[in-house]
Amino acid sequence: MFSQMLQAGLYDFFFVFIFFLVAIGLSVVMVVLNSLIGPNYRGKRRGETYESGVAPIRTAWIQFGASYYLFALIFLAFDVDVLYLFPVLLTYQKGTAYIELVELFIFLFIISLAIVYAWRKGVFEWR
Amino acid sequence: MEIKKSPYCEPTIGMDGAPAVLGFAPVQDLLNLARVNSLWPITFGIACCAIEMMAAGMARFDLDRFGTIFRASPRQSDVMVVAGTISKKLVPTIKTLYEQMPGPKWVMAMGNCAISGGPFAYDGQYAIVNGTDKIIPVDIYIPGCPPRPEAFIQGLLKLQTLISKGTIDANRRAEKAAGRAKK
Amino acid sequence: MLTEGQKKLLEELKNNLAKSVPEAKISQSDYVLTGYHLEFSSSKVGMRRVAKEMRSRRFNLETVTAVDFIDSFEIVYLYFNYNQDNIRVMVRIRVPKDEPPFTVSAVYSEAIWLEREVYDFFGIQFKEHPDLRRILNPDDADYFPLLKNFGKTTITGEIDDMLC
Amino acid sequence: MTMKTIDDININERLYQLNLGPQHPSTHGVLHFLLTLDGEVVVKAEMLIGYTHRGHEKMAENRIYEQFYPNSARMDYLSGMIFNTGYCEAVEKLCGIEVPKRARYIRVITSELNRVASHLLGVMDFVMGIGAYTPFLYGWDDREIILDLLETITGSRLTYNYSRFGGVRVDIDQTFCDSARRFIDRMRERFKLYNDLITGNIIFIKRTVGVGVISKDVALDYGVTGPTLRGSGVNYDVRKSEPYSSYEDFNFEIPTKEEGDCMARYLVRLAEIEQSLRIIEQAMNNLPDGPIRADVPCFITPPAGDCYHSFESARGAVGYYIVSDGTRIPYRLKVRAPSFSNLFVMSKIIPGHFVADLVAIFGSIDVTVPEIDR
Repeated sequence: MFSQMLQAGLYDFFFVFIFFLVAIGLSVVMVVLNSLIGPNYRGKRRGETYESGVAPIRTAWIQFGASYYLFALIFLAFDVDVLYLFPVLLTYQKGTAYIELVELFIFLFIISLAIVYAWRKGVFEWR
Repeated sequence: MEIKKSPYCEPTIGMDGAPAVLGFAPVQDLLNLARVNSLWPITFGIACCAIEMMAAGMARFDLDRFGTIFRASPRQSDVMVVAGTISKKLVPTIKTLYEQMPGPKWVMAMGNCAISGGPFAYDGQYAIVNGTDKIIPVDIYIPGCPPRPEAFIQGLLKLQTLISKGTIDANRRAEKAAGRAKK
Repeated sequence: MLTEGQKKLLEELKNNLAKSVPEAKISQSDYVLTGYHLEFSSSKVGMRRVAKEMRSRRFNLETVTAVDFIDSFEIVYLYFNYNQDNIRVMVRIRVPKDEPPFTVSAVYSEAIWLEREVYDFFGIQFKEHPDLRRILNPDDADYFPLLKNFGKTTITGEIDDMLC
Repeated sequence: MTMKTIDDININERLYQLNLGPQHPSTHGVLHFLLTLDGEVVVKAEMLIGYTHRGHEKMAENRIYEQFYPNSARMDYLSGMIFNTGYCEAVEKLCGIEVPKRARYIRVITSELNRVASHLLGVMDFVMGIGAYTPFLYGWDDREIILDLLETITGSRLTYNYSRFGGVRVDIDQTFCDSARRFIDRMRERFKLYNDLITGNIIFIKRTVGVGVISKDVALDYGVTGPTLRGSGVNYDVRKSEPYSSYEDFNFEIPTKEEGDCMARYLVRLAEIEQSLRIIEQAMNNLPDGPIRADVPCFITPPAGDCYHSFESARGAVGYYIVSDGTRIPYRLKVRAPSFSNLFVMSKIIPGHFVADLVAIFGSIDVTVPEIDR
């Protein structure tokens, strides 16, 4: 399987795969190590949600206003295009130095137009 | 003077907690170097001592030199500095905050009110609790009303030595006391 | 000492208050010694009429407090007029222990909290108060601390030999 | 502690109750806001206080007059000197003690220095509540100079015990006056820095202009005093309306603003720092020499009767109401705390604002919690 990947020119994505492996490994190690080396105190109120020192009155699982979702969608706009930046990462050193950088900024500019549109539509005024 | 166990090997009194799985002394002593230089107190200022704690955090006395950053939530803090008078209405809050702090954790009672009720402790007092150690176990007591920022920093350094060389100092003091008792 | 405007306002206040609460004793007191210009004292009733009168003259309700004279309470209202000529009026209402007074929170909304504090310290149940609860002491407290028979009242004996 | 459910608004699914509780970075001290939120908008705000109630008034009934000195400065520790001198002036009024002129001038100087220090912290705490952390460091930089200045004569930084019945404890000398003058000049240049750093900041303007407007009627209805009231256009200052401790000798204005929003209260406080500096300068220029304390017996026994003394702290009109029954122990001592009434006005003006605006409004009203709880 490894050799076909090489011929199919997917060799570059091998590094991305290592990158993800290291990321996942690091977080797992941190969580496991933390619970091993530190003493754990299980006080009565340890599990409860922290609400500035007082027992919370009701759970937070209630109907939310629609405005909260709009803010989340705005975040998504930039979050998705990070995915498209990966191919730029791989083909970076082949062309001359500036071509990819300029293309990158044009791409980001087009994405941020979505934010400007949302702003004009009045998403940020809280209703 | 009984030999005081180092805090992270024994669960603090009144807390059902387990000591560290990797609780051997060399591992913990190594980790203590990290814990000592990043003691994050919870911003829990109650009364006048809170202003002196703020003064200690500001540019002139600058707590950042010791890696001390004031965190707002107990989830991210190691030290609870009880700075001010503990009234009876505040006791459940202090207990909740203390229990919601992850281990290893320490408590600094700052100011006479937190140590023993201070200027408000007299036998007709109905409103306050005379001292933090009646509610939660306390490691460092900082006298003063309010203690000067330098006194707060000295308390912090004393806590740091307690953590890093806690057992060694305690044992040495115990042997000296035993030696004097024999003479 | 007393400016022209203050004298005029004092006279006006005197007969207005006398008209609205006939059974009250109104006397002018020496501001330098006591801190207030006019003293209005009555028993059991009159606090709401005085409050309406004061509110119509844009007086500011400074504080509501009570003093526990063993057999009865004395509720003290202090009004101050900070607009033009400054006059402070001290209103004392002598209330027997078992008969609660009326609230003035309908006229001055600040009185909601001030009267809650008086209830918290003395146990005086103000009638028609929107939400009379404890404000400073813990909610499950069963004591009224500022009563004279609560806890240790005077320790004169120890102070004398301790200090002199 | 039993939790309070709402009485008049029935809890439908949309309203959420949040505790902006005792331990929160934005409630300067332990103050508990019980908020009913509809999304981000506050529908009802209820303040639960009493978390630092220490029973000052009950203690006053167990102690002779002299033993209440330390308590007086620990109620509002940010303007501790003002409370301390206020308590002494209240008892002096009760006993009719005449304070020598030099002592009155020293009291004015130290009280105004303490007012500048308290305003600096109040303003910078308000600005930090909105999110600007750097001005807090600059404000503390100036405040530390005042604390050192006052420490040279009083020995303590925060909870002063400097005034005695009949005068003050320690005399001020030439070095104190010189360093105070140096501080005044330095403080005058700092205004330009604060204006650039805060007042000119577009975020600060957007967050404070038009937020938390207190109208004159609401202020009268809720007994608001102090800079909060002066921000709504009423020029009531106890130092001008009932001059005590020879305030009538100094000429200074009372800064007021008409809008009554957070920015107005902020600008009023900055202008008050400027006025306090003027008062300190005038007081030091014509400081009379003479005794610093009237000859008062070691333990005073005031005549039976009662008296009310009002004075201006950094937060509003404070009042000591003392009932004495002729013995050495006060029969009743009531302290009128301005923060108590200033805080209650928030339950009237908060509904309709965002939660973030609540922090801005609360900071602009500048409240000290142990003074509310006494």
